[in-house]
Amino acid sequence: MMEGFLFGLLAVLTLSGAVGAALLRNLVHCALSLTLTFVGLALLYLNLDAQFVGLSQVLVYIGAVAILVVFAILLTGGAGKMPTHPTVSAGWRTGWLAAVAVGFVLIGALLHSPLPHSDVPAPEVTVQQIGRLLMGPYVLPLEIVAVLLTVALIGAVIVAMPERKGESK
Amino acid sequence: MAIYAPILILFFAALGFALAPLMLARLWAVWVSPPKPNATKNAIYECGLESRGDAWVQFRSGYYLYAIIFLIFDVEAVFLLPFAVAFTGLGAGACLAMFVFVLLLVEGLAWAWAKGVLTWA
Amino acid sequence: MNPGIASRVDQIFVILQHRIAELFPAVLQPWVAMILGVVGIVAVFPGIFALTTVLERKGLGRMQNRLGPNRVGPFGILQPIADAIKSLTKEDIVPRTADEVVHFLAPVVLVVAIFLGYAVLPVGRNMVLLKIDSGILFFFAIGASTELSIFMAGWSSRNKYSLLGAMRAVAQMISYEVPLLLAAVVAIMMTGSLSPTAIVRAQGGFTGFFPRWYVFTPWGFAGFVLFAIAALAETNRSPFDLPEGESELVAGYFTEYSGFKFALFFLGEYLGMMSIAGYGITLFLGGWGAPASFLEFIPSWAWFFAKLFLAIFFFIWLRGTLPRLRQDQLMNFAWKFMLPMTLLNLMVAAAWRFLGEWFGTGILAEGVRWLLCAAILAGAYVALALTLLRRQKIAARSYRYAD
Amino acid sequence: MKSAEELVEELKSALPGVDVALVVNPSPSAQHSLRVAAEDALRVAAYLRDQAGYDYCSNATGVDWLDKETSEKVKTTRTVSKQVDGVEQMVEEVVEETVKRVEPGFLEAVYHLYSMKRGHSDPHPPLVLRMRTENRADRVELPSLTPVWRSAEFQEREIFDLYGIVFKGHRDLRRLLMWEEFEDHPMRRDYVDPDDYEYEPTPHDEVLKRAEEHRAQMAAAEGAR
Amino acid sequence: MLGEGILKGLAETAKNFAGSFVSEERLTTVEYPEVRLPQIENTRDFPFLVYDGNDPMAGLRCVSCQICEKECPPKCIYIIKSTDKKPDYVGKPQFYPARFDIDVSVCMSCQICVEVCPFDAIKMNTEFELSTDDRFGGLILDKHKLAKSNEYYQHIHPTEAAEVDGRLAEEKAKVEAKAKAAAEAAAAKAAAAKAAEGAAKAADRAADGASGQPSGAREGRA
Amino acid sequence: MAVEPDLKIELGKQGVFVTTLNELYNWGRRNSVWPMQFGLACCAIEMIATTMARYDLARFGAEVFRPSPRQADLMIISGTVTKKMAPQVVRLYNQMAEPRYVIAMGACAISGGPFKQGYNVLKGIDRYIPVDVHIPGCPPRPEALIHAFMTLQKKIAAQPLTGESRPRHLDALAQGEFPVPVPSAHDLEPPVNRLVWPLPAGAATAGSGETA
Amino acid sequence: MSLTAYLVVAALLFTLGLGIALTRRNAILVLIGIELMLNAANLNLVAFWRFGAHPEFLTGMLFALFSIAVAAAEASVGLGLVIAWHRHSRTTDLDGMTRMKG
Amino acid sequence: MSGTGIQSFLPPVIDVEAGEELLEVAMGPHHPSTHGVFRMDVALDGERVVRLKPVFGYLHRNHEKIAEKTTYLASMPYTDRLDYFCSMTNNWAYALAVEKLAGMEVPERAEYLRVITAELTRVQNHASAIGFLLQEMGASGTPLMYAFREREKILDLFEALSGSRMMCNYMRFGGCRVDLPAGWLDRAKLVVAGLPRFIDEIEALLTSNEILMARSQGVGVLRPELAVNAGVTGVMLRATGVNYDVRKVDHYGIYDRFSFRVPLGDHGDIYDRYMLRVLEMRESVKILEQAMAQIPEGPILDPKSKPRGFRPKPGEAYGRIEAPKGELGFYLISDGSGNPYRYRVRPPSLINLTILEDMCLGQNVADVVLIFGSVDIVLGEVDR
Repeated sequence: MMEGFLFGLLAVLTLSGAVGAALLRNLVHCALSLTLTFVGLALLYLNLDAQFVGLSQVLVYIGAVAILVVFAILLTGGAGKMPTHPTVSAGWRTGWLAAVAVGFVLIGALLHSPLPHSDVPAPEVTVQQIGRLLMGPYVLPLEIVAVLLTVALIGAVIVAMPERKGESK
Repeated sequence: MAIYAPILILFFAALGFALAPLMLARLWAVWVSPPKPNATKNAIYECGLESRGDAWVQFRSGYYLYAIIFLIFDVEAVFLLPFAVAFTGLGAGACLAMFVFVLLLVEGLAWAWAKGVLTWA
Repeated sequence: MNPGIASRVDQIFVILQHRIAELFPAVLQPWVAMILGVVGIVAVFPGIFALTTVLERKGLGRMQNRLGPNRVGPFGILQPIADAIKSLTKEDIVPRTADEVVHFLAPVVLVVAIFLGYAVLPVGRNMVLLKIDSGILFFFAIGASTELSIFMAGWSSRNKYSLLGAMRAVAQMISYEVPLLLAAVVAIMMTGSLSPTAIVRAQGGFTGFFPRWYVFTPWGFAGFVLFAIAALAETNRSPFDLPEGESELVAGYFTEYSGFKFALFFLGEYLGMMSIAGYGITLFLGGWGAPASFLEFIPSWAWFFAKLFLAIFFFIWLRGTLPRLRQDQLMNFAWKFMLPMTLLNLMVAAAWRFLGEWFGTGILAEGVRWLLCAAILAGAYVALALTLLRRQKIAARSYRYAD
Repeated sequence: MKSAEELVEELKSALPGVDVALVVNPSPSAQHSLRVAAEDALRVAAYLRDQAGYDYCSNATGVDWLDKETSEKVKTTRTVSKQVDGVEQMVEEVVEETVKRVEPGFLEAVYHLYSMKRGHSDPHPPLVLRMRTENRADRVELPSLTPVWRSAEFQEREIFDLYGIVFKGHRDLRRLLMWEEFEDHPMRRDYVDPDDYEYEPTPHDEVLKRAEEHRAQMAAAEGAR
Repeated sequence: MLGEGILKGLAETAKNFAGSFVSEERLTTVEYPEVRLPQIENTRDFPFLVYDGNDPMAGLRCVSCQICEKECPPKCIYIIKSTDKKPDYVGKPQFYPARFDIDVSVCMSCQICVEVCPFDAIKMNTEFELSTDDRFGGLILDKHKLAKSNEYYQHIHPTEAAEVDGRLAEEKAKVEAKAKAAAEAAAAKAAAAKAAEGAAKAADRAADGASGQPSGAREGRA
Repeated sequence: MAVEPDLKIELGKQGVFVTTLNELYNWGRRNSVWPMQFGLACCAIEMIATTMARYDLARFGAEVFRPSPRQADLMIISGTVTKKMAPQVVRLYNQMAEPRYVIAMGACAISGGPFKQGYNVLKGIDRYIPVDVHIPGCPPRPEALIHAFMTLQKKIAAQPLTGESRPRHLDALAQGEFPVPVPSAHDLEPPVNRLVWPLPAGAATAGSGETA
Repeated sequence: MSLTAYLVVAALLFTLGLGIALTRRNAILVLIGIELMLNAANLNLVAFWRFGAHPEFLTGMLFALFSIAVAAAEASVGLGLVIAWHRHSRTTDLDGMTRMKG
Repeated sequence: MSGTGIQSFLPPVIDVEAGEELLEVAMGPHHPSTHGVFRMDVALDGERVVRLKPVFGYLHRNHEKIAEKTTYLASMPYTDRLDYFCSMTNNWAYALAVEKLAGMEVPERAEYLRVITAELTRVQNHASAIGFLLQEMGASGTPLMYAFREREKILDLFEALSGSRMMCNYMRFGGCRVDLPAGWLDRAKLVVAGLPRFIDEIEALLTSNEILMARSQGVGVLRPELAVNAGVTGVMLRATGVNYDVRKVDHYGIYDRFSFRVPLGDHGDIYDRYMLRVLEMRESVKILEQAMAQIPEGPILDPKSKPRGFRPKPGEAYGRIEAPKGELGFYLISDGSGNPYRYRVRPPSLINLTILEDMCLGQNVADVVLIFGSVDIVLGEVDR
């Protein structure tokens, strides 16, 4: 009962953030609303006993991605001017129709598919275990992620860097 | 989830701690000391002059570049932490793997440094 | 002294918590205990904040050859109460063009986020609200969200100084967050746990009567210094107080805040400072541990708060002495000095362990290990610092005279 | 450094056709000055800076010389018709009469020059350079010496603000001290202060008169409304 | 260059912090309302009028010559001369100020009124606790508020006042001597020429006295 | 809008409560007066000297000089207010949050002082904004500023929470905005704010007669 | 709670993300939508790990961690592109972008 | 080279990327760092300054107009209020100009008194200037407090001498107003003896501080040619390496009798200005020690001098001295009446600001504040 209520609360929190991002007109408000979703997601992870993932979610998404989004909004001058023209594209009805259709299909599918349901009690996951796994069997993915991150860093910086005039200065 | 209950309580306590004085201040304003908004008072402060132009202008991309590097290193930290926790039980080989991981990112940093991205202008 | 009494004094608050909880029905007992813990945090730290404001003003005064506040109540200690009453009854101004909701939310979010950071801070033996495995990660995750509230404050005011101040603050905080985290990682590496309690425990014990705090190892000392510098920057304290650098940005991101909302920013700033100092103590200064074996009879919480006050005094001392850096220097310092140094420190910490494993713990081997690690760090520091200074063309000068 | 007299000679020989005159200062300070015609000023200034060594313009200021009314007794001889011995005759007569002459006023820009290069080896009084406008009303243009000495930039703006001399060739001639909307030139000697004397607790005769005038005006304005 | 400058600075502030508990030099605060700095004799704040004797209005030295009013740079003195005369300290009939106002909200404490006063009638006070919420009533000092006794003057500016008193006494003696000489002259009409000579000498001596300090005080008398 | 009359009656009944509250309020207010970091001229230097070691305004808890008017309680008009500056001063005063106090420090701020004969000098800031305490002097000594500060504290301490004589900021109907003068071709427009600066009683006759 | 509930939440989140990505004109918001979809997938991963047969193998969780890293990289590059585009064309309007192409 | 063929010195033109949105910020008139009521209209490209226009006049108190309406003597107290840190040097400059105009002699003792008071003024001005500069740098007041601690001692001396802390109104045409009170010289000697310790303290606190060095070295660089052309004087000029000190050049007063040196900088940046102030304080202490040892007995006022009815002959004079902020000059025209016909102050503060724009363009906003602070101005003198 208590658990269900909590889950419902978190779900509503998560989804309302997303709804806000979908509907709000001011971009900064959208970004702030998005962080609400991230908070909700992090709490859902905690609820799933994935403590490390949940906290990482907060660290990365609220601490960094949200800041990135906000900076991007300010850098593109989208922060202040209340848009006078519609904020949704011309074909927004079709878009939503498609999205809702996909949603229906997804939910329908999962409601009708047999899902594994084990009542295994939540294992005590320590960060140490994660560390051992990362350094052991998952070391390759880890290095690949490192490469990916480096490439992303270089790529994003190249893309976003302004072309400097008079480099000699 | 139950282990997080103290956080929940702390959350509400903190919220109360922040909101209660604000409510009290609002009550004071309503009952005793009426707020007096007016055009001059509610204008933006700008050194005693009338504010010209909007503050919500476009910012420089310098901020964004730092944010990118920060994001990447933040993610790195997420992987570094499990490593650090497991460190005492790890052999030199695992440490080498992590060393490579860090080095790859440092390479990105060094590249950015060399490119002058880290020079704030 | 009777160790029994000493340990009971040590645990007095824990015992008190249990005793009070026992007055309630069993179902409620854990909840009551939790609530008591929360009440402890919410009562003690704002109290220290109030005290800190007076102490800061008096301490700064003493450094500046004057007395500081001494008229409101005995020795001026009622000063914060007067300030609070004043702030409470002050008119609340929201600029016409501001974003009202975000303007209101920003200080609330800040204070809540910072309070949450205290959840995993051990303030004494068995005195931590939330015992979770990833405590340190929790603190960093929560700490990261304060940046957003500062952005909210600056952006919603729609004031040029506010927005500039907020952008500076966010840029500064994200830049120093990485070194802060990485500086903490060495302590985690050596402990093998993210739990603050475990980290403090690992620093327990004494060699002679000398404590085994991490700060007394080369990597620990370097980590501590780096952590302290990053902590100063994270909490916008001098010499990194640019976001509210009044000489150019008036009052930074809270320029447009008045009344108690402004007071909340103040509160948030100081609470943040104390919490980060608390984690610094936990990570490197042995947490609640006594600084010498013969001083162990003094209760653990007393040690923790003594260290906290010392840290606060250090913050005040720096504020009374140093001018502030410029934005570009600050960013340079973070990325070109702090980050390489913290990464190097990680390596040194790893080397420390393996050197210890390979060469044993004889007094000679220990000494060599110590000197080697210290030399690497010091060498890197000197080399890096000199390079950066030379790049900036900063040097001591001599002057000539004309008769 | 050459004295002002020598400089006048040097300028006349170095820059032929230039209109420079020596203005003698009778006070004990004996700081004599050069008066330059507006059209030659820039040339002279550049010469002074680059050839004569006056690389440093210490002070630039304006002076307002009002229309000066001089009265003079003049003896004139004129022919008047007079009845001499009952007969009307034209007679030459010496009459003494007062003639009032109005010397038109002008605005003057004064520059004090020194040499930093040679200051130590050759201490010298300032060289004073003066220029006059044609009158005080509409022909108030003078060439700006800011291109020669940057130090004149704000001082010329100040002169423009307070005296109303318009400096041609100044890179940014705006009011310096008064607000943009202000119209008068308050340092002129015939400037009338704004009427803001309302009430003075210790009124002096003049002030009291102004305060009373002000009150009367205000009362009239109130009545009209 | 590697942080020792910062450490040096920290040491300096620490020295001051610690010193503030032990050394007077490092804790210079004077807790004003209770403790006051020692009065500096030359201090000047606002002018006051000196009177001799017990009755402030009767004993005012001011003869309403209005020199100070004219010379006051910000024009903060306002005097209305009396229509009648009353005897001054030597008994000579003099005008007196029917009204003497000083607007301290304008006064710039320059002391020029004191310098130009030929009668040592206006002096500078040291009182500075004049803050008030009364814009007009509190800041215009009329002659009743301005009048302070010679004793007060002696108290706040002892050196200067002693000099002034000496001078005044000397002058008074001179005037008396002159009066006496005049009386003698009147009594001995036969030796009229001789008496006149004596008076001239007295005048000479008065002129000699005038070249002393402060020179400004003589000027108005001429 | 206005203070609810019922509440006031209710409060009146609980006289003790109101008195205590009033005292607490005034105590808090007067012991936490944060001045605005605002200096105009010579007097500003003495104001700074007042905060410095020798005089140490901090003893009264008043060293928190806030640069933003939003957070300041006290505006110390320390120096000559010129006509060019007056609109800014008035605007800043308007942008302060209630309750706010003004100290006119020095002759220039009160009346224009020695410079009142000038064309660009405002003859007293109280022509536009209400002043709580005036300190004469040119410049007033630091002690004089502390004295004025204590005068202000006394004034605050005497302010009732309710009733007719309550201060302006507690009265919903009282004036909250003080119009900012506009610089025009010859002078400020208007040259005086009548609501703040009524001619004192008998001003019309002052100084013109009265010889006795 | 059951796995289904989490999956439904994830599906709804995915739908909203898709909706945002498809309908909003601003490029940044489109990226936000994509970010939401990734997060929905992440939620699925963690939920499947928790309710799967072998939660003691941390595969799902680690996958989620890697996914966070990838999403972060995606966000930085994506937003970088938006900024670059904005510098070129002074707009972040996707409709405007397509129009400018033609 | 401009069109007229004259080599002009103009501020650099900063090119801004087309389409870059600039942030226009007004710094002042009420701004914590503008020393009063100065205003700079700044346009920022990010944090880089691309345009800067100083706006003056917020403290324009019509000093010159008032002086032309009153007697010569009545202007003396007004000069106190020009540069309200340095009333003694202002007095001196004005007295010097009037003495030139009327051809008056100054007794020897008065010359010594003038030197002593002027050098004390210089010390307290430089100390405060350093304090304010550090305040701008965000040093939470500590250097300023130390500076004012020392300043109070000097102000006590001034008060004992002249009766007022700041507005001394001490000098008269042809001498000084009052002689030293009893015991003054001994106290002054004590104060001066304590000054080197204070300067050492300030130096220990600041000179080798890395943050101060990082913030001030290479910032706000001024070229010597520009400085000379723009009429920059005082510490600002000497920091660029130009050896020009009016005390040495004009030989006014009795400065020739004292041995002192003029420190010179080589870089012309903020650090040089800071260091030069420190070094000048040390030189001033030397002058003070010599003057206090040598001061003779004698009259202090030219017997010709009289407070009322002073009417110099028609003519004009320009007198200047080395005030702490630079060359302070007074230009007087007499028409033979009791009031000056023209009374002009040559304010070093205003003219030193001519190159503010040149120094700031292309720099960081935070540096603007610092550069401005390093010029050491007082608004009372800038706007008069």
